[in-house]
Amino acid sequence: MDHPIQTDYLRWIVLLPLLGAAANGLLGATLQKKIGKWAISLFACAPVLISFLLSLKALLDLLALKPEERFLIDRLYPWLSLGSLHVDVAFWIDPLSTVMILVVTGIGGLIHVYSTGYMHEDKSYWRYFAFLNLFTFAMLLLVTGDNLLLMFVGWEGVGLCSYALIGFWYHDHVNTRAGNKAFIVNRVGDFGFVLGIFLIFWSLDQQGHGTVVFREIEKFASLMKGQEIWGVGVVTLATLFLFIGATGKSAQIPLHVWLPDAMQGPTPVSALIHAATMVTAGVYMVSRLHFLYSAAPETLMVVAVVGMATALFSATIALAQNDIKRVLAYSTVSQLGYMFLAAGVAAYGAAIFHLMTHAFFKACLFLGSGSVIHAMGGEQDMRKMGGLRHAMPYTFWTFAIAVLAIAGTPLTAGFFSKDEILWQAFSSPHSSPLLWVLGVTGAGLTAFYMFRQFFLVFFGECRADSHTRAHLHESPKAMVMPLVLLAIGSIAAGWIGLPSIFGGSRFAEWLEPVFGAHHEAHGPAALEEILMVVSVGVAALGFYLAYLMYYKSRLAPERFSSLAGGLLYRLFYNKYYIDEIYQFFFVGGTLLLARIGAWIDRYIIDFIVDGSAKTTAFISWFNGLFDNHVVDWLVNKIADTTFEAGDKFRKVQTGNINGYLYVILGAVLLAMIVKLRYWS
Amino acid sequence: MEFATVIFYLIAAVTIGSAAMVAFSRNIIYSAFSLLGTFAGVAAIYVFLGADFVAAVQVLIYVGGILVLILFAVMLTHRIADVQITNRAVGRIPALVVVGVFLSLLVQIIRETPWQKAKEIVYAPTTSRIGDLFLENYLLPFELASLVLLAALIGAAVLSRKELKE
Amino acid sequence: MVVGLTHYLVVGAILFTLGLYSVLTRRNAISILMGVELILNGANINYVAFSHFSSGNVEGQIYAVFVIMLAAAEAAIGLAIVLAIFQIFHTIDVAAAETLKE
Amino acid sequence: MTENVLTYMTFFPLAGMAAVLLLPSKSHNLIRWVAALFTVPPLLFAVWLYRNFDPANPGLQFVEKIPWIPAYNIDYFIGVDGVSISMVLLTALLCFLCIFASWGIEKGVKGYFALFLLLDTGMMGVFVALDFFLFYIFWELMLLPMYFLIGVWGGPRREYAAIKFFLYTLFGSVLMLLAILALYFSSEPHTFDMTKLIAQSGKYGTEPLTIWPFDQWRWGFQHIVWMALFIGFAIKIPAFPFHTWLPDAHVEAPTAISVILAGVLLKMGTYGILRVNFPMLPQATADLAYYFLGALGAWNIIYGALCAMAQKDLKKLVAYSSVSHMGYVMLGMATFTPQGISGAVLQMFNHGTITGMLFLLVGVIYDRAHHRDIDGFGGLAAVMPVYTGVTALAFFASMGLPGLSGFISEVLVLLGAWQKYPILSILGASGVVLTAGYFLWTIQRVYLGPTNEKYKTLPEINGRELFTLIPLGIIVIILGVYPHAILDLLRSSLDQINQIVIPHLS
Amino acid sequence: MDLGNFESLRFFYPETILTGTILLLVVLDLVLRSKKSLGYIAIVGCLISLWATLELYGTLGGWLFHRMVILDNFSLFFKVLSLLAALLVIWMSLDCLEIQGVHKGEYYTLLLTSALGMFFMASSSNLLMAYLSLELVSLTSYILTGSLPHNRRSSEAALKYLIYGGVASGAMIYGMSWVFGMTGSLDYARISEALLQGEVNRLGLFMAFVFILAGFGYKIVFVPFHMWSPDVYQGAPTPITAFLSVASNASGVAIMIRFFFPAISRLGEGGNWSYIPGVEWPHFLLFVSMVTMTLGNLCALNQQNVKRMLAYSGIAHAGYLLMGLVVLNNDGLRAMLFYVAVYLIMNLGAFLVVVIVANATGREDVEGYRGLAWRGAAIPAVCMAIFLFSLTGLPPFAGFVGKFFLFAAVIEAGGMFVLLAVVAILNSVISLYYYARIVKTMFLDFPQPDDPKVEMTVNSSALLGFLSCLTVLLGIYWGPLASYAGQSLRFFVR
Repeated sequence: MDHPIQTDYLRWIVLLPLLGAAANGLLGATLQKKIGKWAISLFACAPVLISFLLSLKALLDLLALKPEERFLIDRLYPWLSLGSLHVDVAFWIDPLSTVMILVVTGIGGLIHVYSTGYMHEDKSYWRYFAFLNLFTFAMLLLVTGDNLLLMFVGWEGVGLCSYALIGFWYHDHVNTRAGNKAFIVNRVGDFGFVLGIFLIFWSLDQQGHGTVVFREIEKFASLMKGQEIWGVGVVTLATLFLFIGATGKSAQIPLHVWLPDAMQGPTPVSALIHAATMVTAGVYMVSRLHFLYSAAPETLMVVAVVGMATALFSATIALAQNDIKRVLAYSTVSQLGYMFLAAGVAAYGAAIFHLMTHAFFKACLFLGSGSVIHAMGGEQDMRKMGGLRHAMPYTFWTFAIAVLAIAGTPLTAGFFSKDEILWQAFSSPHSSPLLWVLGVTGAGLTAFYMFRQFFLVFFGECRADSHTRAHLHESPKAMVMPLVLLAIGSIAAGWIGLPSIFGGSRFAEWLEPVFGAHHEAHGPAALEEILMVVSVGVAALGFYLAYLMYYKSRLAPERFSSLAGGLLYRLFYNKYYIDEIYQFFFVGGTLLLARIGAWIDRYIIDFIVDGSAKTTAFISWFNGLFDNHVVDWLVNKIADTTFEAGDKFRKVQTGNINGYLYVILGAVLLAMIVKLRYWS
Repeated sequence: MEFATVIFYLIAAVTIGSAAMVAFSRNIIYSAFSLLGTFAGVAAIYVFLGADFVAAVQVLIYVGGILVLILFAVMLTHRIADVQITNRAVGRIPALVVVGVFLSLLVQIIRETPWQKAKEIVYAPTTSRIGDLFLENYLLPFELASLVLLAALIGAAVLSRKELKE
Repeated sequence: MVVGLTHYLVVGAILFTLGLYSVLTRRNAISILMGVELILNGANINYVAFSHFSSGNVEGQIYAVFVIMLAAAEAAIGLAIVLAIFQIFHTIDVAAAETLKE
Repeated sequence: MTENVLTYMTFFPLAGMAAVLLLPSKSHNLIRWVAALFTVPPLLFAVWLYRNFDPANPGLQFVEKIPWIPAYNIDYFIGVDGVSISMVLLTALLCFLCIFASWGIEKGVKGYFALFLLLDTGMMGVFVALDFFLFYIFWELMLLPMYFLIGVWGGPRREYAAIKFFLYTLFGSVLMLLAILALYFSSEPHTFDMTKLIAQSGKYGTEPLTIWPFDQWRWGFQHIVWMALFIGFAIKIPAFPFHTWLPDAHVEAPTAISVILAGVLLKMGTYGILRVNFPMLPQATADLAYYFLGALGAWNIIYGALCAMAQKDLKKLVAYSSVSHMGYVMLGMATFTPQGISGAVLQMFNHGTITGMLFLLVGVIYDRAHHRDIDGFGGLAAVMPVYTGVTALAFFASMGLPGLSGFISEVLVLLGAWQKYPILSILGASGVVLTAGYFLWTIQRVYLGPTNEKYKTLPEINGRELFTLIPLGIIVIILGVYPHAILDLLRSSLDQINQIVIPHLS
Repeated sequence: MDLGNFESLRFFYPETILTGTILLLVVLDLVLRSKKSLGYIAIVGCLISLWATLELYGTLGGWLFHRMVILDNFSLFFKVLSLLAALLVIWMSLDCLEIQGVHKGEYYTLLLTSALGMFFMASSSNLLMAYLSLELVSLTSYILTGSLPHNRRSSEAALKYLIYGGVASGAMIYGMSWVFGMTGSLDYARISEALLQGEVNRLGLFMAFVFILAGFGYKIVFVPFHMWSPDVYQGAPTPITAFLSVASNASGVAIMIRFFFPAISRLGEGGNWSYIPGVEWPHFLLFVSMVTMTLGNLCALNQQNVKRMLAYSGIAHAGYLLMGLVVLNNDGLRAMLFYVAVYLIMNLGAFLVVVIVANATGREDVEGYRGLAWRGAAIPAVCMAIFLFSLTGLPPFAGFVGKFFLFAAVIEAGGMFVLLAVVAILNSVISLYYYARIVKTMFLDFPQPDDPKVEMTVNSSALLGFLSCLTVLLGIYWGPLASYAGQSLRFFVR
């Protein structure tokens, strides 16, 4: 394992998008004006596509190696080397990161292409692609960086691009506020992430092996066992800290609030960043550090519970949303919850598998919804859509496939991956049947809200105004093409990870060098089949309900929404009021602190300073007074104050010279007294 | 009580009494004239102490010079025609207290201090001794004093000259 | 009781304190100058007395002579200043008199 | 030539001042160009030093030592080690750029540039001086031009700000003078030579003193001297209770002076602590660092960030962000780990470049809109896209975005801090969130959103202004990607300083 | 060396020359029409005397004129200082409009007489000489203060000064009479012998010293003997104020050191002096020093009149000076001498600017300095800033070095004295405030349209340049002056 192969082309996978970003960012405005938008598109798409090809080459290169030797490394230069800390700028590829770079460059490339159509009318076309490329770069850095710090660079980098792209249409404060929210919530997560890094480094440094490089952490991970800080095991604490980072980035409870708001950005951005790639970084990170998580069962439990809770929780919210993208957003949060559930039961392979399939179908869904929004002239409210299947056949069909996939219809990608997760939730040593039950419930909910959306958008009467209706049209080729490819992926991607009952997963096998042998024999195959059937059944139930309500209209949705006095519905609809609570406690609280700080500064500290100045001034004033008035006053008071108006020596006579002389005498007397008192 | 002692007390009484007049009188003319008594009394004390030259100087300069100056000044700055020529004093009581404390302190210390004792106490004319010393050991102070007087002379002229017309 | 050093010193001290009393209480510049003369006389008595009783030579007397000389000089200057002030300002309004204050 | 390079570098601006004074006061442009000309050689010298400096050698290099006042063992003794060379480089660069940032000065041009060049010499001198007396002279030498530069060319409340700055710093420096004298008289033979004072650092008493009314105080001679020096330096940093001069001075000072103030002057405080307190008073440093550097630094981080958040004035916000960022330096120094202490010095350098950019940027907008009220703008990104882009770079660098220089130093500091004081590290790291908060909020209010009608026609940033910003921007990026450009300089020197203190840690 | 009258004359050229110049001036005043040339003659006289003084370096120290005065490095130092002060003040007076109406012949004569008096103050070794020389300086000062004709403030100031001085010196000679009575001698050497051997009443001796301190203290202007100075400084013609604030102060220091150190203290090991047991004057001076600097600075804070402000600052500086005295060692004394010298330079400089501004505007209040730098007087403004910052004690100006030495002396003494240093430091900060106020007015405020332009004559600019260069130069390279001050501590004692 200690002979990684230096492979120079790896850097180009990462750096090419950066070059694209630099070209567009620095020259884009000029290019767009002088040459045209096609130049921008070229600079934007070409690097990503080349990266994709290089990633394929990397895949092939890896395949050529023996499974246990499957990794390549590209060291650029030493980045930080201080004391025991040695961090290189180095990229590495192993089976896990290969999956990621393929997803990032592959789906990312498709979305780039899609964007050339979607964003064609925008004035800041170049800016959009500069950030999109920069995002791709950062994401690639995140997944290929060979150490935690480099990963963190990508980690924050994607956050930055996400911020910039959410607020892309910055003229509206709603967008910029959403961007700020995303960034700041992510920062909270990052705060945990860095602390996790520090803790790991510190703990290993105590043992003489301070490092942040993944492979070395893995090598020395056993040394961390038994160490404690504040009465908590270091491994547990470190993984928990890192998991805070993951909740931020992957929008898990309690840091999920930013993702739905992030839908303010252009739709391809939602597809790329907020569905396919960036939000999965948390899952990737947990998988990457699986050896630490596996060593910390408490953390694993937290991860599983948080994942499960998020999955259910956001699924319920998604039930009540009317914005086409918001439904997808909550669905994303929910699906990410599934991935963490998988990770939490130590089924990292399943998590990554779902990550990959999810990338396909969710990207497809988002892009499809983008296509719809494009056609509807920017309208996102599903209650104003309907019957679009005739106007946009490609969009309809691809969307249909993706909905089937996410609902877990057998033989689609979603079916295999979700089923794997549920099975692991049931059978893994870290799991419990309760998790499975909840997971299946979530699956039913997913099916319900996805089909609700599907029916609302594509079936029934069109509820849009006549102007919009007249302009309904299918999207341009650049947008349709990726949709089709993604739809294909939504089905096919699942087949590389067939469950064991269908002959074993090649995907799991591929990841085996990373995660070790997967848990196979924990349950009888029959049990697996039964469970699978149950989950499919629950999903079908969800479908059927949606069908009744929104297609056949036999069942009024109001009957459900008015359950429990409408309380539940209002909770769902208002996202459990989490935003309001956060606004009140955290934002309000911080601002209050800030105001208090500033107030202290202005009034207390300055008051003390100015006060001492004033006291000094006062003392001086008093002294001046003393010098000129007190003596004078004494003298004058005692004196008869009636003087002849024509007294020619008034000054000499009333001048304080007597007082001055008193002072001499007084001083001599004082000296004598002191002398007698202290030194006699 | 010896005759000399009686005389001493007499002189001291005159000296102090007239000095008190100087200090306490409400009329500046009275004060100025009382000063005569003080100066004369002090001169007499000098004689008692066998300092004939100093006594002479005291009479000459103080009585003949300074006192006359003071009287002139008083006359010049007050219209004689005024019925009352005041000599205002203020804060008598606190001043009396301070000065009283001071005096008691001084007397206390004077009584307690072991002053240097001369080997012998002589009564002899001092004028020639002083004259010798002025031209021998004390030549420099003597000359310096002349410079002081020159400066005073010039100064008095400067201060009292009306205005410069160039 | 024999008249001794202490007697003279006490007389000097009394003159000295009377002079101090004058300078402390008098409002008239000339009176204050008279007070200064009293102070000087008080000191002079000390010198002559010490010259007689303590040092046994005429040093103290010489000192006294110089003090008298300087007293004269000082008085001359002081009175000149008093006269100058009087001459220049006897018509000036007294309300503007307190010039040297802050 | 090469053996006197430090002298030339230090005194070239002084020659420039003389030259400027000789020019006719009406020819403004000539004066500006001459002033600019005289800041070039120091920059070239600094770069030359940078290239010829031997980073492996922890000792002092390019040393010059000439007896000055032999009767008191005062020498003209200058030299650089890794820490000072980075500061010298920063000073030379910022001074050069700030001349151009001062182009818009129209009042008393001659006086301005003359004082500016004098200030330049003073700052250089502080960083190269190795004789304590010389150090003090240079230290105080900066006060005077600074006072005038703020007081004459500053904003509406300039007089208040100038005198506040002056009084605060003077108070600190006279305390420092006492400490210097105390050290001088404790050394045997009496000397102001820093290297010799360091060599005898073990001798300064640490046994508790009995000082009325404290019968048995835990502090010894060393601790008291340490404290006196610390207060002097803390005022410059500025550490928490001594910081209120800074917002006023920054807000009122002209742009270029704010840059110098934040970019160079603040560094002198931490530089001084590192150069003087650490090696000369190691026991006291070991005893007190936690409270007065670590905890206070963490407090500075959070307190400054909170104060920044409440500001309505853009420049004041930047000023408070300096308070916050200097907190990282203090926290880093208190760790005595290679990461923390290197991070601290790197943070000094980075803060100099980043805050320099920020102040320059505030100046750009102030020159156009004539106010700095954060809420009075809006949507500037549409009007001035290039300006907004550069601002965003600076803001993100300041909030420690990875890939930019601020990140490296903050991470190093916090990483170092974790090893000694995990709680402080957590506090410091939480400052990262707050920083993001106020900067993003500012970006939103000033640059994003609907364009304010009043500023629809603001001219875009011009070439001269870009010229002052771009070098700093490039450095910010380069150091984010390749921090060893500076870190290599520091390593051995800081190791040496660390090694003096570490044995005293209990 | 103990010389008689005629032998002494060989070592008496400076005084002789100065006396000759004085007499020459008196005579020429009657003859010459052009009064300005009198000033130049006085300057030449000073220069020759200065040369003669410097010639005396290297000769053996000793008593002159039957133990009336002492010739040693210490007295030579102060002779040089008072000559310089006189010379610079005469130079300053040449173009001063304020003293246009003063009789120049008498004016210069009296100035030189005063300087001569200072010679003796520094060198007297006899109570009589001390008194005489003090009075000589005082009397001439009274006259000079009141020399402005038809000027109420000037006359008032003179009268106050005279009365105050009269009482103070009266108290002093009373105290001296007791010393005489206890020791039977007027000669310092014999006094010290007698005090150290004989049985003395400590309380009496202490009181005598306090009385004597009153006489010295009013010359040095320390609290509580300071009260005359603001009034007098404000009322006197500005060059005279300058002269009083530096020369008279310096000679007060001289006479005090001469009396308290070589005369009645003992020099022990390592340059430490010990005082007569039971007379703890340093303890008192410690507190006096603190109070003096604090009071002076605090009172200066609110002054609107620059001269009055400088007077209060002078009080504060007297407090700083005392720091050097109370530590009772040669380092302290050396610091004191050094400080006196640089104080002379920078304070004269500040007053020179006051003269220049007053010439142009007729104003002495702070408002009169408004925007000085922007109305054609950038150079005086800059110089004023230099002097004021130097007075504050900022490097690289001479005042810093002076304060540095004082602090150094105090810190080295350690213990209780550190408190003194801290007080002094706080005072430095306070003092910055009011000095900077003037600087602020000159630079930071802008002139009103009707503020007159300020122009300088050749004489003033030359002097201004000289003083400001010296202030900066001594701030950067003070070695020679410091060693000169150190060498000047060679007292002739028996």
